[in-house]
Amino acid sequence: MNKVVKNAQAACEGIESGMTLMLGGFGLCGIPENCIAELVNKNVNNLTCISNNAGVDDFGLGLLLQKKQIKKMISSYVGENDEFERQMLSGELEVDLIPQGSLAARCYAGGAGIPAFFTPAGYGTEVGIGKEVRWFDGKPHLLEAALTADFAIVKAWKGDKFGNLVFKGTARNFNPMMAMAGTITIAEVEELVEPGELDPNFIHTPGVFVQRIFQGEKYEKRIEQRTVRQKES
Amino acid sequence: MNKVVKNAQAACEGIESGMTLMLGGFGLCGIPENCIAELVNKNVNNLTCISNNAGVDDFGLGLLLQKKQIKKMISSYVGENDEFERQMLSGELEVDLIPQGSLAARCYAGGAGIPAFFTPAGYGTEVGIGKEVRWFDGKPHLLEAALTADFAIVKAWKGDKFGNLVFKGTARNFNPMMAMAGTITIAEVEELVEPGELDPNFIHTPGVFVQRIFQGEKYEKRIEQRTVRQKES
Amino acid sequence: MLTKQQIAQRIAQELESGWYVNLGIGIPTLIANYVPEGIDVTFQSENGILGMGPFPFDGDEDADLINAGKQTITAMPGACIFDSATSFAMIRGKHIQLTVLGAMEVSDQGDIANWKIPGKMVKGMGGAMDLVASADNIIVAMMHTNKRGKSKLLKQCSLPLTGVRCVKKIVTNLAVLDVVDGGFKLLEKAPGVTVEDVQNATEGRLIVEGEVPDIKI
Amino acid sequence: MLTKQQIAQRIAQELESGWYVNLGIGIPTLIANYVPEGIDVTFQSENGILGMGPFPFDGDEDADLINAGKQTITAMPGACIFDSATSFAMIRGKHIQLTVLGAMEVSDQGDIANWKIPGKMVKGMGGAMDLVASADNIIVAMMHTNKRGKSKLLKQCSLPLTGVRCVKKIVTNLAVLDVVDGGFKLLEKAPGVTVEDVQNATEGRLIVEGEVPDIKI
Repeated sequence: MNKVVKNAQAACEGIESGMTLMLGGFGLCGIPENCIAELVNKNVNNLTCISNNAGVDDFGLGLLLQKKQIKKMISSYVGENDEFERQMLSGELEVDLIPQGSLAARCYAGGAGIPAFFTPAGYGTEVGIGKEVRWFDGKPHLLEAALTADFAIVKAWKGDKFGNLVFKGTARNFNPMMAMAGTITIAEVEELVEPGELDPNFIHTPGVFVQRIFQGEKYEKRIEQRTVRQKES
Repeated sequence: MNKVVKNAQAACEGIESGMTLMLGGFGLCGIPENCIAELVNKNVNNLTCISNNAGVDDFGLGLLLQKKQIKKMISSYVGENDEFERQMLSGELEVDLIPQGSLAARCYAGGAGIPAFFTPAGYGTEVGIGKEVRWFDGKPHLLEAALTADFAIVKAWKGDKFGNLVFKGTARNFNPMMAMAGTITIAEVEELVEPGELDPNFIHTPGVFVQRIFQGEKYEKRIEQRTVRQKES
Repeated sequence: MLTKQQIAQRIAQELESGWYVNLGIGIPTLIANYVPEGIDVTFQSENGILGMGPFPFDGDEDADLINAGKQTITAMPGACIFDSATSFAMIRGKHIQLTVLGAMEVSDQGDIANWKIPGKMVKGMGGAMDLVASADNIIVAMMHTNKRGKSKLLKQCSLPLTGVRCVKKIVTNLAVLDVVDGGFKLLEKAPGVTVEDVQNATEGRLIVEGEVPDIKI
Repeated sequence: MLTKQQIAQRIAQELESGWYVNLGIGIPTLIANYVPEGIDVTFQSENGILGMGPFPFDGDEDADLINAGKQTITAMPGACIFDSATSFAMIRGKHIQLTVLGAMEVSDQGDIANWKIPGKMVKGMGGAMDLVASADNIIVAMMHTNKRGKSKLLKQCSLPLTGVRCVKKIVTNLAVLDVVDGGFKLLEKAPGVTVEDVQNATEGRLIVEGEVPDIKI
């Protein structure tokens, strides 16, 4: 089942204005750089983007924000992006901020056919407004609904032609569960390999969740906070 | 954080009659052979056992059934065990049969702090009796509750002293989610290694879920259905 | 009348390239032997593998590599192993395009019973309830009648249900039928079998429209 | 008065061997530098790592290995990487023994606010809501008053809440306090600080019983 497409342009075919997209990554770590560039290129707008963060002003989803392609963001933390904050506070941008664990679990649920589940996160806060509350084991919980997307766009380290994916380090983050929750899931990888080259015992995302895959190019992999210590001599 | 104990006997310390245990494995594949032998030895009884299957008459959980140590089984499929069927039909053994996917998801939920979730499995069947029904997207779903256990007992291929586990092939099955759901989780492994020997990128069960670990011995790894084809010469 | 192998062979004609397929124990398992030339499907086994291959060569069997029927198997290149929660995430999340399973009874509304005979046989539902509740495309492979000659295609199931209104197609030793509004629609009959034979073996409502062609294998 | 480093140092005294610990951004991050000799704890970062080590040596930094504050980090031997769903399964499932985080306000019932100033600042809650809703042991590390000198230990939070009745202990530049029935119980005060100083800087109900010892570092 060969799912290889030529490049980001081919991978993003069918993405239209007004659609809901999920994009993997935590900050700038593990984001689908090639597809984001293609979305800018393609100039689709009115997008609803589900992504833990919104990039920084000049990289990641910040590139789409600069061009006002995003109508609504569903995220947990957006503190690294001034343009985001400006658009949100001015009301240009709709924002649904949700707890990070609920975001992860809601994407997982969307991919796993679980329409809703109870979680303690957010009870008694703005997040709980309008949501069903139920007590379990003496503790209040909110009913949270699954999230799905027209397209999920993820970035992996290696992938094979069947769509099996392997991530590297903390670039894994939201990618695996978003891969599960897309009606169509696009995976861009640093290295595309033949089926059988990845150990079947150590696949992070089974190919069944991926519909299109391609080897991306020119990964910048920008570091947001370069923190180092000096070698003692 | 060294979690190594000497052997199955030390690992099973504190397991008492009347407790609820989860035991990993699918059929006889990936079952904690050493700990099961120790439970027989220890002669604890009135156990509630959560396990996808109940072993066969003379191996796996069948050994506990023979000695009538089990009061109640929570499983999805028990077709391989005559003694089980006899005890169940005669009423000696309480049995809660639940769909395999719901069993897996309920263990996962128990480990993940999700007290309950909706699933379509079992609606309109005996499984749905007494359970809340809610419609999502035009389809009926049952509310299923999380499962937890006093002790979860899992079997892995390799593990390190911090409790990080790696499984081999389809011996993985229920082990990872049961490891999450035990108040105390015991892991028996074929090979115990030093921290750092397992690639951090390819750990199936993070050590945080495991409280005790030991290297088991004399694994029989019995095959239930040996199906082969002949090499053409 | 079709043999079990022929039932499997007929169902194999339904396969489409690109599909992920879950095969139940019994006749469904045989389908893997009859995948038509040029059709590229991937078999999932709910105990945790995608890309299941044929049985291993004698001596190569591995206790740590089995299918849901507990049989030793092999993994194809590009296969992938996962845990039970992930496996049923695939199933429940509709990532598997076809499920084929056996049944004791099917009703003409598409209900299915295959896991329990009260007081007599209790094997459990295994993954069947998850599969039938989630899959959009469910084919039942079974004999048209039971060992005592009684129809297994009923107005209403007498045994405890596995799922309601879920079966889409049935392939038996006598016929191919779709479950449609109003009953079992007869699509094809086995060579040498008459429409009357099918009618006699079917307790539920049978819908016959026009000529009914023979099953071609 | 304690410096931020000293706040971290004091909280580090609360660590117990065998604990898995999640440290928030800011002062909490500093705690990793002050783990007492002989205390064996493992640090979790909610973006997906257990066994977080110190910052990498200059030149060794890896864009694919960061903490929840987006800082480049290293992994200790025996570390383990996982996805966000698994990370919060650990947190929600109470497998993490201690959470330390910063706050803008804490109420004397243990409510906490740290993610939003309506109309002014909206960074988002990140993982904080999951952490405070699930952890049994939550310590807040913060300055006792804000930049305008106003108390951050209040009768009631004025900002949107992150969680209700969840904070167990607070360590500030002025004091160590437990949240108990009835208010903030003063356990220790910073060297050179009087009980009156703490009282003046605390808008919520302060409980003082007997002699209040100095914080020892």
